[in-house]
Amino acid sequence: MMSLKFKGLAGLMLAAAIVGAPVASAWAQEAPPPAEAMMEAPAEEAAPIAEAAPVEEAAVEEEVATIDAGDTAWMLTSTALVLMMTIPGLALFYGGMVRKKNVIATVAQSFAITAVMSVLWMVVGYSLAFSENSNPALQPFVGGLSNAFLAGVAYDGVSGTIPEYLFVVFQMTFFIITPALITGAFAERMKFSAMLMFMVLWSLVVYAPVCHWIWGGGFLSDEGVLDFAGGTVVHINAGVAGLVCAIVLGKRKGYGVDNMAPHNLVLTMIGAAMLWVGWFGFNAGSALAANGLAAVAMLNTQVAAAGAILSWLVIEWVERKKPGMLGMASGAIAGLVAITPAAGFVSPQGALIIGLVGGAAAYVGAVWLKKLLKYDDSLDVFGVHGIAGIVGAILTGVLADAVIAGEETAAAANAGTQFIGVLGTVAWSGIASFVILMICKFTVGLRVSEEEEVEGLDLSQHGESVHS
Amino acid sequence: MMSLKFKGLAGLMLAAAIVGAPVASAWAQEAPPPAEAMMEAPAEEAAPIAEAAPVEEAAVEEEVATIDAGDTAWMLTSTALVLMMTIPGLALFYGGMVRKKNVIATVAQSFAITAVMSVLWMVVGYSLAFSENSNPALQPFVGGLSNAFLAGVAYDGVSGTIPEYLFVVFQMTFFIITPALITGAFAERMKFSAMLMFMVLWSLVVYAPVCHWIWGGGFLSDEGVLDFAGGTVVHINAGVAGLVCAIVLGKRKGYGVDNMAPHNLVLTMIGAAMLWVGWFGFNAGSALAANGLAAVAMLNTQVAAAGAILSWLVIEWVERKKPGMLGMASGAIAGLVAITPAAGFVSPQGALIIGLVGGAAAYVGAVWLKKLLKYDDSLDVFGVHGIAGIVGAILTGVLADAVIAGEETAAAANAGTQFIGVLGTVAWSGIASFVILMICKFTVGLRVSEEEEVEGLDLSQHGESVHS
Amino acid sequence: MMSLKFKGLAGLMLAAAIVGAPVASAWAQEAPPPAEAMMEAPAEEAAPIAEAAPVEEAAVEEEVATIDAGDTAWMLTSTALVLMMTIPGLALFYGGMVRKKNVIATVAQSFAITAVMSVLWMVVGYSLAFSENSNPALQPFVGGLSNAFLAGVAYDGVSGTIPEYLFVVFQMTFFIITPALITGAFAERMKFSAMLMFMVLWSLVVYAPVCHWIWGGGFLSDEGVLDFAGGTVVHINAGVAGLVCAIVLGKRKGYGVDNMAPHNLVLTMIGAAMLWVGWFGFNAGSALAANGLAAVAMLNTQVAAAGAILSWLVIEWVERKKPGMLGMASGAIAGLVAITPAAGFVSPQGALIIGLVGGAAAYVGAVWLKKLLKYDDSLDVFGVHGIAGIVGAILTGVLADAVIAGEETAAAANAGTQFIGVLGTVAWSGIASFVILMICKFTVGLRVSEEEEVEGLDLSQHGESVHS
Amino acid sequence: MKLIIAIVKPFKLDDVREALVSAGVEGLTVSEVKGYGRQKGQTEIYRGAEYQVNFVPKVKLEAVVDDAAAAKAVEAIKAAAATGKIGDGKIFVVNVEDAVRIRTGETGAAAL
Amino acid sequence: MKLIIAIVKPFKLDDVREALVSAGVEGLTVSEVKGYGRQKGQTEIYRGAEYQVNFVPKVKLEAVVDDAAAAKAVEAIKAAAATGKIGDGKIFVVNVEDAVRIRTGETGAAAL
Amino acid sequence: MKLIIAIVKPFKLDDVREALVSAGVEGLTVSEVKGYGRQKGQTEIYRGAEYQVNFVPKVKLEAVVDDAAAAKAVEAIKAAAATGKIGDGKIFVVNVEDAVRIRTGETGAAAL
Ligand SMILES: Nc1ncnc2c1ncn2[C@@H]1O[C@H](COP(=O)(O)OP(=O)(O)O)[C@@H](O)[C@H]1O
Ligand SMILES: Nc1ncnc2c1ncn2[C@@H]1O[C@H](COP(=O)(O)OP(=O)(O)O)[C@@H](O)[C@H]1O
Ligand SMILES: Nc1ncnc2c1ncn2[C@@H]1O[C@H](COP(=O)(O)OP(=O)(O)O)[C@@H](O)[C@H]1O
Repeated sequence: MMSLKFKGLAGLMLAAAIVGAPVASAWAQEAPPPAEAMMEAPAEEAAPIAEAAPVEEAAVEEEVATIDAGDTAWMLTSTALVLMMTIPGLALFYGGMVRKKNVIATVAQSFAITAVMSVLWMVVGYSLAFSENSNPALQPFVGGLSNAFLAGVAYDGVSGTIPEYLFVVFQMTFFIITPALITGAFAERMKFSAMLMFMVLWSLVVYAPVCHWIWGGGFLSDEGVLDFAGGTVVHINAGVAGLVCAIVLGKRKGYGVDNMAPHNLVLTMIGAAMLWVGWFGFNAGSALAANGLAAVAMLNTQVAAAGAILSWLVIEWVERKKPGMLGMASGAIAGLVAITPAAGFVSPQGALIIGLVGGAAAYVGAVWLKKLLKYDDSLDVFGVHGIAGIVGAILTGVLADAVIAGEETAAAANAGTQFIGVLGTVAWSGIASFVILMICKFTVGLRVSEEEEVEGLDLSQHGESVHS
Repeated sequence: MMSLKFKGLAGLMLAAAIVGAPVASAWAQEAPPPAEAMMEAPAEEAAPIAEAAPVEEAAVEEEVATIDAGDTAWMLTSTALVLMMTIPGLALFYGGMVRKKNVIATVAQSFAITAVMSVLWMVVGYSLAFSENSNPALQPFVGGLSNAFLAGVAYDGVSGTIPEYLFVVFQMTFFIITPALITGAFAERMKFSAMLMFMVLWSLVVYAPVCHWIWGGGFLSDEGVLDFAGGTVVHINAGVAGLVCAIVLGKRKGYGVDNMAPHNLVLTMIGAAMLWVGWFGFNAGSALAANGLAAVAMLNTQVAAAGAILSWLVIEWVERKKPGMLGMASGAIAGLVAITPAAGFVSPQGALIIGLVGGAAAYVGAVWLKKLLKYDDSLDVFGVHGIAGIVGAILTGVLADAVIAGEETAAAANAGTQFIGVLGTVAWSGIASFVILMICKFTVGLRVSEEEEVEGLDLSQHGESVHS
Repeated sequence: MMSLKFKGLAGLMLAAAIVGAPVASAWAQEAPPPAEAMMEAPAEEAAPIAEAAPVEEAAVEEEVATIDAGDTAWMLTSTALVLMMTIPGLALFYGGMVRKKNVIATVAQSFAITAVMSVLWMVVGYSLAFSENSNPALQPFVGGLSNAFLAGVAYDGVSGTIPEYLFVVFQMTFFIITPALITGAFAERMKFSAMLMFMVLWSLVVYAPVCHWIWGGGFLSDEGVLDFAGGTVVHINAGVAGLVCAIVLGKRKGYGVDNMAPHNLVLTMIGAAMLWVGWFGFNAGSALAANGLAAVAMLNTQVAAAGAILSWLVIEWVERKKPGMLGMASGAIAGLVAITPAAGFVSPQGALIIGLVGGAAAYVGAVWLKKLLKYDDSLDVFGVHGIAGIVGAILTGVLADAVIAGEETAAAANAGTQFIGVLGTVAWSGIASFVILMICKFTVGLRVSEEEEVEGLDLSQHGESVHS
Repeated sequence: MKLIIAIVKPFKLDDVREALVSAGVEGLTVSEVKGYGRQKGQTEIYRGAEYQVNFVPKVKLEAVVDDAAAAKAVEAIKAAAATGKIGDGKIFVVNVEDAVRIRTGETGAAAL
Repeated sequence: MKLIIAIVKPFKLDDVREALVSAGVEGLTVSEVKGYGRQKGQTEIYRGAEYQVNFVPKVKLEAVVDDAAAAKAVEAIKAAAATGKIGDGKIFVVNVEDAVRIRTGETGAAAL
Repeated sequence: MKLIIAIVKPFKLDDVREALVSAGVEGLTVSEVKGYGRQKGQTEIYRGAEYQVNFVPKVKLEAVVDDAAAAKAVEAIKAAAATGKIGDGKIFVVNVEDAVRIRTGETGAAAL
């Protein structure tokens, strides 16, 4: 057992070395400028977001950027809300859906990811996502290392109208939740050590670049791809990675035979509700200010979630005869995912449409598609986040509203451009996730033993169990 | 089974038709003005609230209304807090009090209501509550249809110092929680379909008008009835509807004989705590700004909740020999209800009195009165929300403080006027709830079958159960 | 049984008398000035905090103090967040760690404390902590009674840039959580009545003075002791009191023999997560404004929590072979405690160090030290809060950063001064807690009977139980 | 002495207990069990995946009674537990060789 | 009639049930139990405190069958529950004197 | 062989297990049960509504032992479970006709 775990740790270090090597060499080449010289840079880096999300007053273009207390208050709050989405929100949403013997292990994944990603974001993630790559050929694809360990991020730095440190920690919460979302796909069978290793690599190799493509001044933002709060960066990205994980890891032992009913939908309800409430921080927070844009984003978020629940409810009522709590929770998440890319671009009426369509699409994804293709995406990461994410991304192009998004943006928006964003993300997330899984497989191994799976991951991975 | 559910759906459609018919005709008559022409209107509509809740700086009276980022930040937060009150707050508060076989069904009610009400508010609820009725004879009683589907609510509209869309979504959360509160009265026995139908009708026929009476410029605000954050609109309203539901539906099978002990008071504790925290958004958010009024409302809320817990605790300790967790949770809610109408009108010292009295009154309502009158208000919606709401409403008239409420308002405030508000609400909510129940009874039917009740609503209504 | 409880109540009243007597006489002597004359005072009282926590713009020194809506918005939010830390956060964190038969009693303690402390803070706590003592010889040690019952705290009073009432309720949440933290030390064996009596006395005799020493203009602030958000005032203070309680009450029956495994780590996870999220209000809220200081405090909080989890995880993985959920939750709290005194004084890089060290130190405290010294600190209040608090306090002196803390403060900061703060708090909390325990012991008695302990506190103290 | 084992519907527990007490039975022990028989369990469907729950919740009562009292006890259970619907349950009678009351050390019928 | 008591590993429950049904057993009752035997329990460590969990989760099946069917039922359980690893469990056979179907009042083998 | 059924107070479980092991019993099976007898349950009151909890939590131990070892086992349980207070519980002894160890197929005393 001991040796097994050390194998795990060794794998982790290996992984660190793999990532670390290029990082270290890049670091050496880049000769990061002294901190003072960097002070302006972050404000510029943040600009692409500001462009993507037109704010009423173009605060970032003022000569002297200053902090607005109201905007700062809302972004502090939003950061807290998005953290709450992962812990305890997502942890419970997933924890309630597994069997009782795996509930601790399931919530532990979200918790561990929160810790690891927080540190990783500070160490190198933020820099890879948001810094300007000093190599112009690479800049469209990935940030540089100039902000590694938050070098060059100053206490008095300003990003838009909020402190730069606040932008760092707000974006950190996105860096946390995205890998945590993936864990639903391989629930009840992956080794804790392998999970950690996969997530460390994935977040740097997949999340950080994709984030850079769209929000860090990368090539997709140049293409005009719209993603207000992370429909593509977060949800499609995680959904596709989840699908690959589910296929590569294979089905749970007893899948289709054993009773794998969610053990406690009350936990799932709590989780869904906290995700919903937290999503206000996610979407309305992505306005990066407390203004009319944040307001419409919040209203849109609410309406879309509600609309998607109604879709799911009605379809389920007809097909399954009884509408269920799990269905409503799933619908809510589907609607929230679908509106994410659109929240600051469409009208509330448009949001309702996105919700209704997104909920129905996710139903198709989680119920019909999975049955058809016979993979075991345990908690439907692809079915819900992937499918609703894609639907939302496309509809953003169709429904972008001139009043909300601005005339220019709305005019330029179209399904085709959006599709490019989807395609690029699906391709990169799919391929890279597969490669990373292979690395993990041949170092620490992916799955727990059959015996451990039967015993449950709570005991086998963590030596703990629920006594009630 | 299938046919049963279709009966349910049919009933729902019928209900929609019933409501829809007058709505449609009204729509036709009103010929809503083009969106541009409406832009100013909402600010005016919001004015009655602003008057009822005197803010330090009369921002609304400035020539050009502008958005304040600080106020907006707080109202975004408040909206999130009030949503959290219903899900997961209220869902858990109630879910913990029922038997285990009904916990999923109980939380599902709050969740479903959240979805349905969100859409309904956008469709017609907001308009009925807050728009100006073009027919002056009706305006004292109900709003018009000019804002149906949020027509005429503009992206750059301003309500006080916050975006109009934000006012819409903040008030939406009140529209959600009020019907959800009622569900406690008929817990463990009502059909899910009947519940949905009842709530759709009730929210339009009862909530929207009563809201209009007090906050939408209706006749009760003209009377000078004070209701800072919804003691009358929300709590008395829901409490009375709950009482009617409890009586019309009749007792649970086995009431007084079977063990109906709350199955998990830890859930109830979580729910009570989240209601409490969320109530800061409810009460301090009703200042519609981040100012001194919000501050005193928050302090008052805290002190009243605490005072009511102490009241309940002491009475229970004496009467029942042991103070219980359920008692403290009940006391907290009672105090929060009692301070709701008063939060922005009384001093913290007054708030403490309201809390102490409100807690004791609710004890009398939930423990003594219910025993005496022998109705089965499962989770004491009337005993807690109704009684404490009435006590709070009256005491608001007595304790309104010149410093907080403003000299004029405080001078005008009196128990008699407050009593008119109570009376009007009790009468309308009582009668209309009864009629709506009858409609539901003779279309979809109100109660589940005896067998389904014994089996539990989780399985019979949703085909789901807690496996632990 | 009845008589037992009345003995409890009698004890409570006795306690009140004990405290009340000097209070009353002091009251008589002080002849509190009329409310109007007091209006300025609170702003001055708040100044020490403002000094300790350098804000970018020295708003408090402006001639006319005005309220900033943005700052107010954030402080309203922070207050809600810190309340959420205690209920449901801490209640669940602790509730999940006890045996199932004690879970209701455990959460009930946090809930009851919330109620009692809220009222007590208004009655006299705030005054003892933050008012100026009219006796200059006492002022370094404890506040006066001029603000008892919030006399002299005005609706239009301003504290820094926020309403004074808001400062009162924000600080109230600290007054609530500190005694609630102590309950973990004597979990599963203390009488509810004794617990209440102990907390009433402790909060007035220990918390209020220590708070005054550091934040109310007392002698430790004069010494230059740094405590940004309560590492000393809250965590060391509670940790030491917990240790004394654990020793005085003695071990739980069956300690070391019976299975006392945490009954539900999912609850503990929820609690830890809500503590974490709420801690943003605790630490970033202690900036008392929505500015760059709040931003860095939030980022520091996040990074330290994450770092401490990693420390604990790695040590546990090596020592115990498997990393556990309880370990990660414990690590998170340890990191949050450790960064609390430092949050607004150190850089994010410093925060990471504090987290890594704090997590490791708490592991030593909760796992090795407790084993070594053989006391039964049920839920490791001393091991986690005490030890990590001390480590954080000292490291604040070492790592204070000139850019964040201000040049002067950073230059003056040193481990020695910090150690004085630690020492003073340890001594006073230790001695006074012991004396108070003795008073409780010889009036109401401290422990439940053996039989009640075996039966569980849920039934014996509250007559309730979890039915699932 | 006889050990009477009765498997009945959960909501009948209190009725059966009262019936037994009326019939002179002074002690009994109850467990929550799951039954399989003619009465079939529910099917639960979650996101399209069907889980057949083969078992139905039941409670099992065990009471040891004097030989003489056995028939009366069986009758009492039968009367109290019957609803006439499938799944009402069974009663089994097993011989018991000895009984001891731990507190007093009494044995045989005196221990019951 | 015989009462067959089988204590088996929880994840074998469905296999054993199916085997019994194939062997003609029409009803059975299941309880969740904890077993102590050669197979030892887990040790859980929480913040350094070790809790030896002496018991292993098992399920207990109880089925009353006709004398004639007893041997076949025992065989069926044995075959379905065996993994060959320690902790597979036990089967005990106890004589049953009477059986009653509550719904109909049938007794003896007809009640099973 | 004899099946020894003991119903004891939950907190005595570990003591009884140790006593049985010392008495040479190598295996046993435990269930959580609710008991009704001279010891009365709690009354829980929620918002004025009283719920009489008629049952007291108990644990039931079942151990099958050799005929020869039965008396010793009963003695061991009696000694370990007694507190002298009402509700200490009972021990019942039932005859067992056969025993099988699933893993090996051993039968009779060898299977225990
Ligand atoms: N042969 C049996 N051995 C043990 N328990 C049985 C047996 N047959 C039935 N039972 C128990 O009795 C319950 C009711 O039996 P079932 O066949 O469903 O209905 P009925 O009692 O009306 O014939 C079952 O759920 C099971 O717990
Ligand atoms: N003498 C016994 N009486 C009652 N139950 C027993 C007895 N021996 C074993 N058991 C039950 O059988 C289970 C398996 O026994 P164990 O000794 O662990 O393995 P094996 O069956 O492989 O010999 C135990 O966990 C216990 O529940
Ligand atoms: N006749 C009986 N048959 C089955 N179980 C019994 C019987 N009498 C008592 N018990 C069990 O023994 C437990 C203790 O019995 P009780 O009468 O309360 O106390 P005591 O054992 O001290 O006489 C009961 O809770 C019940 O579980």
